[in-house]
Amino acid sequence: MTAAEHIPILSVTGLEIEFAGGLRAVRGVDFSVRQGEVLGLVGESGCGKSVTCLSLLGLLPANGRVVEGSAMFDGQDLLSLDEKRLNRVRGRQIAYISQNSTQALNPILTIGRQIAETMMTHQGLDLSEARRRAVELLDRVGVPQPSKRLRAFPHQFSGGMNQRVMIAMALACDPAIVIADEPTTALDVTIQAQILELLAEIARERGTSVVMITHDLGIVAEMADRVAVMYAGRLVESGEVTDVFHNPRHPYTRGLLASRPRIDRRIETLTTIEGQVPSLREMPPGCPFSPRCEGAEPRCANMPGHTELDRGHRYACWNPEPAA
Amino acid sequence: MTEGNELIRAEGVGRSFASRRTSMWSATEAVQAVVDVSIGIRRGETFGLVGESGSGKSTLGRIMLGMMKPTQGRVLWHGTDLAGLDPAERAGFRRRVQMIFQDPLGNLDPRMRVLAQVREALDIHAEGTPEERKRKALATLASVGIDENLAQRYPHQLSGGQQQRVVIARAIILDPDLVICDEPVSALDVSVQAQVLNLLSRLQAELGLAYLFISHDLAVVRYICHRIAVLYLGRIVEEAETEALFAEPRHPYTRALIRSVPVADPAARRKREVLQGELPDPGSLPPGCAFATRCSLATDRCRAEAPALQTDSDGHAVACHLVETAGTRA
Amino acid sequence: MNDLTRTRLEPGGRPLRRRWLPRLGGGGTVVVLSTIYLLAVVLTALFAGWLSPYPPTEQDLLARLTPPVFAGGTWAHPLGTDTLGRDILSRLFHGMRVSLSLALAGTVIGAALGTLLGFLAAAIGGIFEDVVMALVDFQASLPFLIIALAVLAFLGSSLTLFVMLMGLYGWETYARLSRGMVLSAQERDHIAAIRSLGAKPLRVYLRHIFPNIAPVLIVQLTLNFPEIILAETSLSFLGLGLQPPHTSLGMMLGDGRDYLIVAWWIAVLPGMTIFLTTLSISILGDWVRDRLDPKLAD
Amino acid sequence: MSQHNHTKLPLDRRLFMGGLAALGGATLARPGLAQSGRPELVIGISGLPTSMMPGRISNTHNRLKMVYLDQLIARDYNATPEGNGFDIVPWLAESWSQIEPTVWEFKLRPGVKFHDGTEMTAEDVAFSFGEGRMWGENPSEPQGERYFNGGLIAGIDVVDPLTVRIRTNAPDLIMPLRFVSPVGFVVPKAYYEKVGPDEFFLNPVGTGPYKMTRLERDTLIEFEAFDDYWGGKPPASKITFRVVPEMSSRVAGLLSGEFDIITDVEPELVSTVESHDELKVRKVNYENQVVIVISTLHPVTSDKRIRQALVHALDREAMAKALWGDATHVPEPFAFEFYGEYYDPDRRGRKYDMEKAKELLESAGYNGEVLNLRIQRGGYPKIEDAAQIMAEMWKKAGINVEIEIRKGSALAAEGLPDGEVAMISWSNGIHIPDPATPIWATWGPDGPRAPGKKESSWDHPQSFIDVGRAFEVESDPEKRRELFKQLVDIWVEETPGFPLWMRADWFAMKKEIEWTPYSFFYLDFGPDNLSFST
Amino acid sequence: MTRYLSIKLARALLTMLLVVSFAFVVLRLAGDPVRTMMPEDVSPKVIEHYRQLWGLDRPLWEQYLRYIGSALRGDFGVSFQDNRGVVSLIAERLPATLRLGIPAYLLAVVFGTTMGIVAALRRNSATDRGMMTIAVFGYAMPNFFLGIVLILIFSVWLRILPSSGDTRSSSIILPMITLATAHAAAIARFARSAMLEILNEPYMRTARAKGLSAMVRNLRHALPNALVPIVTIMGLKFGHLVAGAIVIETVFAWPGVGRLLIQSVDTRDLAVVQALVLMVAASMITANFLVDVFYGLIDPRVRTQK
Repeated sequence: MTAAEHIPILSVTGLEIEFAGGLRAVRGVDFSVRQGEVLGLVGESGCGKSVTCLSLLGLLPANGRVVEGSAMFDGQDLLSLDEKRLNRVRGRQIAYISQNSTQALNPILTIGRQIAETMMTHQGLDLSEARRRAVELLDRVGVPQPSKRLRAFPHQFSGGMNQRVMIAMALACDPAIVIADEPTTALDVTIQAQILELLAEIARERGTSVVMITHDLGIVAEMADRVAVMYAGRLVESGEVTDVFHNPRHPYTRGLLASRPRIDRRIETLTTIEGQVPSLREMPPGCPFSPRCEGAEPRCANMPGHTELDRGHRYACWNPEPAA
Repeated sequence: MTEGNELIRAEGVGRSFASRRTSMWSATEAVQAVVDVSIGIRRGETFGLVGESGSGKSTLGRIMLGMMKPTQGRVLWHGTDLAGLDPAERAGFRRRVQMIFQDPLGNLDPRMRVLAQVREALDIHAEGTPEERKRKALATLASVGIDENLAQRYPHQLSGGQQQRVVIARAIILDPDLVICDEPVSALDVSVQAQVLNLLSRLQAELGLAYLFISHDLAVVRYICHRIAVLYLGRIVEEAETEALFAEPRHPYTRALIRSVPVADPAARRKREVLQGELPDPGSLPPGCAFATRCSLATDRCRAEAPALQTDSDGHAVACHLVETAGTRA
Repeated sequence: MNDLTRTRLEPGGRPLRRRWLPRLGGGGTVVVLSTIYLLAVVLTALFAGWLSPYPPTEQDLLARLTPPVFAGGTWAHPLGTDTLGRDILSRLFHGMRVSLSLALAGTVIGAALGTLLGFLAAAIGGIFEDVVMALVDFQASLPFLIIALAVLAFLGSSLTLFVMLMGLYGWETYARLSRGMVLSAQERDHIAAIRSLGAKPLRVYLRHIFPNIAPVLIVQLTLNFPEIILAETSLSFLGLGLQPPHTSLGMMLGDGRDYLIVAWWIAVLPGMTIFLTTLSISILGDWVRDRLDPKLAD
Repeated sequence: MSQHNHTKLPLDRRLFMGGLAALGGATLARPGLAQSGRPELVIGISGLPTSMMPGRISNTHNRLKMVYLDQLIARDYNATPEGNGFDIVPWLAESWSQIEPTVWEFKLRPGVKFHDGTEMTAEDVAFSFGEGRMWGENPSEPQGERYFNGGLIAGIDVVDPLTVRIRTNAPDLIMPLRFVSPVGFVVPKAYYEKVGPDEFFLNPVGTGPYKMTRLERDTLIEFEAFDDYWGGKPPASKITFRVVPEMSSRVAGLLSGEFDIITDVEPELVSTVESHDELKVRKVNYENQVVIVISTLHPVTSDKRIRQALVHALDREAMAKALWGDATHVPEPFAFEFYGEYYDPDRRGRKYDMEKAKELLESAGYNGEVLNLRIQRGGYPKIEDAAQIMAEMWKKAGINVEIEIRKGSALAAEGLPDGEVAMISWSNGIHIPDPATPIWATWGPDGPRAPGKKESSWDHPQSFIDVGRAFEVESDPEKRRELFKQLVDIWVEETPGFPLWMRADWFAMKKEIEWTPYSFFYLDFGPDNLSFST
Repeated sequence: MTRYLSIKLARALLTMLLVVSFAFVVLRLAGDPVRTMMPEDVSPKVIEHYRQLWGLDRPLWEQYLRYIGSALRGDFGVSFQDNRGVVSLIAERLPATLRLGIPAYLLAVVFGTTMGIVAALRRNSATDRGMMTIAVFGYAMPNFFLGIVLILIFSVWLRILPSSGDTRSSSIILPMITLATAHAAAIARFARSAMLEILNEPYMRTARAKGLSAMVRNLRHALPNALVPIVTIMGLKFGHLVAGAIVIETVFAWPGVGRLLIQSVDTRDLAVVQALVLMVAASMITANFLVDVFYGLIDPRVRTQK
């Protein structure tokens, strides 16, 4: 990796998100995205990974709000932008791909229209020019007969095809960052492979950074350059993918890796993390993982700070796993 | 294959669907969801049924459960055709075969306490006194890790893993021989998946259960199943003992499937062999091999003539014109 | 939407929501006021006989068209009298009783009939289902008032017929709703699970499907009930409802119409009562709906 | 009655006054009433007929008849300020005489024109009262039989264009009065036959002061002045009757100036209208009694003691007083002052007597059986109130009466002949100033309550028929009076009904309108009865 | 789309047939209309004459077939009241109903949808609460009572507006407001919830994420989707035009078909009632059909169906 790639283009610090009723969904999250890299944001459901990304684009649901923190991008704090200025970032500099593409596309507008309108909004293209570009994009994302499909509607496409359309839409204005929120969760494995491949290829080709939100460690391992692991609203470990996967220091990361059966080898007995993820209402003081952690100690009742190792490998644990 | 100790056997089972008539005006279109499938499950074994959406694996599960009648072929329970069971035998079959579905919450009645739901199986079969039923239900729940406190809750007050444990408790309370598990862990978080998989293994060991394990997740299937059949568009394309299948996948589809799954190890990063194209419309399949439209190796023969499932001496069966190796029985 | 933004899903994909604030302006106060008013109406209707200062048909021909106390009348008739010198307050009490009972009977009959047909249509299917749905289409294509007019005027008005007619109001909505929901409930996993345990259909429908679709039916009830009150009062107003000496609010309003100029209270007081009653039920209904029907929640 | 035959004076007076009124109307027209020239009148009315049937006896039909039609012989209503004069005067007939005991001859007024421009002749008169229209196999206006029927009339002969003779089967004392009845109007033969009855009813042609120009069913009927009217120029250029069923709406419309005249104002509203300086109210007492018919066919009321008890249990005076104040009274049975020499001031009907009522009930063995009282909604003013008052009064006597309200008079009478109905509301118009009506014409065997009729309610005792037949052909007034007395005695004894009150009505109008409502329902806007003051 | 429409059309026709049968049977059960309309002292032979004249002496099935046959030819018989053709009678009254109903309908649609959509876009704001409060009031207000209150205030007390009939241009104001109120309230409530539902759809978040302005999002993305349910209720309300007019026309003595219906019912004028019932049903069924066509136009999921 070149030096240029190490310059973060987005850095999020001290992000705190609260939902109605004073529920803190995200607490003290810091991470950065570097140019051209794929950052994997992993965690189980409810860990706050989607909310974190939505907050960057001002897309939190009505009952949620950012209480603290900043997200510096292109010299401005995304979290303090008003709707109008945010609209200049959305879709143009930071694009968003959601899961379940079929529902995320407007059922009564043609595919072509939906791709073209981003370019018309941000790049001032007229309809015919935007259409022409849309054909190119559809062709690029592997939609067969793109000029014909321009006039199709989302319900006429399969989930995989719609996800390709979403990708085309996201890439329309050549954004610096694409946030992909579980882009393949609803898809079959063979299609998932196609989509991931496509995304990686295009990002590489254009130097786009990708924030890949997923619960699937396999996807992270295969796609991401760096990974951030979240648990119950906190970032517990982050770093280069090889560091985190081969040398996990946080017991949660380790447990997560061990509890997943592998396709490439036979496993006799899976290691499990006992217990349940605590609900936001019953969050323990200090480290949220402590109730399930075998190495928990009294001091875990205070939230540990982040310990930083080589190559930006960080973890938040009083009693880390030994280095491999 | 020794059919003597098989609990249940599907013989040439097929099922075509007419999309449900919404009124007398709407059309009926037949779609072949399952085509000529034969599988047998032995006592105490876990039989995996793998495939992507549209592969007919859930339909096959429901047919085996006796909840859906096959349009072709038959299902044999201890050698007796399900269709021919008298009411008493049928009730017996109902008790001996249970099912676990994918979405644990959807699997439970949202307006009933979980204890009542687990007990209901006993209520239906009018087993023992109400007090005994309650005691047995609590005991069963305890055996899957749900304490009495949780047992008094409503499903939505439990976590996903706990819900699935309740579902499992309900499935095993009647001491079944076979449990059909339709994607039992795919809705669960990774850390919880492992708990449930281990629970299923433990129960199998303790109770001598057989599982028909339906899943799209090859890693999970590899972990838990003894024998696996791979389905594509309602047809078995390959069937083998688990390790044989993963060691030497013979059908191009099986191979692609296995290689599509990302591995959680950056060191194992490999060039993925991406399967091109999407599922063809099952309503208008070409005459030949169903997989031919996406198979990079397909020949003219593949497109013209459907391959038969051929089993070799190790019990490794595959339906592909390109895999006609020596020692394969005709 | 994998985290907090996802609301818990009921089977069938409906988010369960708990809302504690009603939508209407003024928040909880309005709901509380509506509840108090409705309670008062129900109690009044129940104990109309005790609460009324006079029998509702008792005439005082020397005290015709007495204004209410606040318009210059006396406490002998707090809300004044009508053209026959009957006490309006007593008649309001009895009118409420009649109107509410009719609406209640109509709602219950309509809901029971519609739900039953909907269940049977979904459960039996085939020709039966087609017939039920054709009837539903038919009912939906003729406004209730038209059917009621035709039937009442041509077959004459009797209490039984009138109640049965009220029962026809809105049955098709229940039938359509329950059929649709039963069909989708039948597809649900937990129903399949119960079946696979060997449960008989009756148990499945009554113990599992019905309780689960009941909230939607209750929401429909809250919509239906005020509409039936309006339908009943409209018919009575048009003179097609009950016959004297029965009293219903719509009849009182219709009778008072001719004396608007000299005795507005005869028409306005029952009118206000109908209005406040339907308003309170609507407000309360909205509130119930917010809690039960996620489709209308924010 | 024949003493009126040669009274020509009233006619001349009327013509003279009509001319004056027409002149007055032309010159005194006020801008408040009309745009220019003769004023237009807009009248808010409680109901209108669906079609104009000159031979239909109903209050809504009767109201309009004088607007577009003329009778052969008229009653001089506006000879008195109350509008209840009862002398009969020549109208389309200039004179008449009984030239033989069974032949009446009528001399017609020359130069009378129908609205279609044709001149009225004896042919038209013969047609108007002849077979096919008034009686016969399928008469086009079947109610004509009440006054002109085949049993009575032997033939109608046209002697010359202005002379017509009517031959009767027996001497008929009251022939001229028959033309004063609501079926005594003349229609044009040629036009009537050409278009047929149905079309005629929708587009009627008469000789009256106004011709009908527009009929929108249940909405409005418009008339325009017929300037060739034989009696002079009609004082209004146009008259529009608009249906406003609600009393409060009619009053509101009058107050806001939409209407010039409104009908059917009830007493409660009179003072409200009168409090406005620009408005006035005219009260009129109709020769019409509202009655309750008690069916002798109903299983319970077939017992005459029960019928009698029903009347004794009611304090009708108190009820009439409560509902109408002093505006009207409860009539004694068939004792009407305008019967003239036949008026019996000492006649008394059954009175409020609770004891007697209870005795009668007991002797009849009445045991709380439900008696139904059918009321026609909006049929007669305050009839619904009255029904409820009566029900309460009956309740006090232990009689269980249930009110059934029906819309439309026919529906109210449904099932009456089959004994399904105990009582219904009705009214008896006293169409001609002679005791023949209503007791014989209306209650007799040709009337609607008689056996065999579709609204039959009374199986007459033979004595009633016998006396009635004698009364019908009796020409000696003294004997006739005696027979009439006997008829009434039988009626009172049998009690097939009882009167509630004489109808009273109030018209409210703009002050400048000089117009007199008549003591029967006809609304006369002709030259003699309408003018405008400043 | 063709298939979709032909199914809808077939259902509409079947429903219409049911309505025709209902109108015929129920109304025919009611007894002999000739007795009802004849004067009180008519003799039985006259009644028999008219029964034959109107074919009422024939067997029921024959009357039914004749009825359908002549209805197909556009002949709905004559009114027993005055022997006028029913079609011309209705044609005379329909304009008044439409003159009242269409402006009231448009008023209701414009106000209702605007209020509902604005309330949804400003959800939980004071505007939202205010509008929904108005809507609940309008919805709960019995229209006959509202009409009477308006008459009391504007005609009786203030004397600025006519209370009844169709006599001058201002006559329409009170009945129109009365008729429009309830419909507007219902449409507003419905439109709000329809719009809210759309605003919660995932594709609306996609639209925001694309950086589209609120205007574009609401107008191009949300509104057309919300129109689908809104048009349903608009169709329903259109079909209710005549039914809703019954009460209003009675209260305001408006000379339309609603009043004609009431009067014909009062006098058991069979042919008129039958024809009006059919007309109302036909208008409802047509409105529903048009709504289905509109779905086809606006919703590609329907349009592209085979």
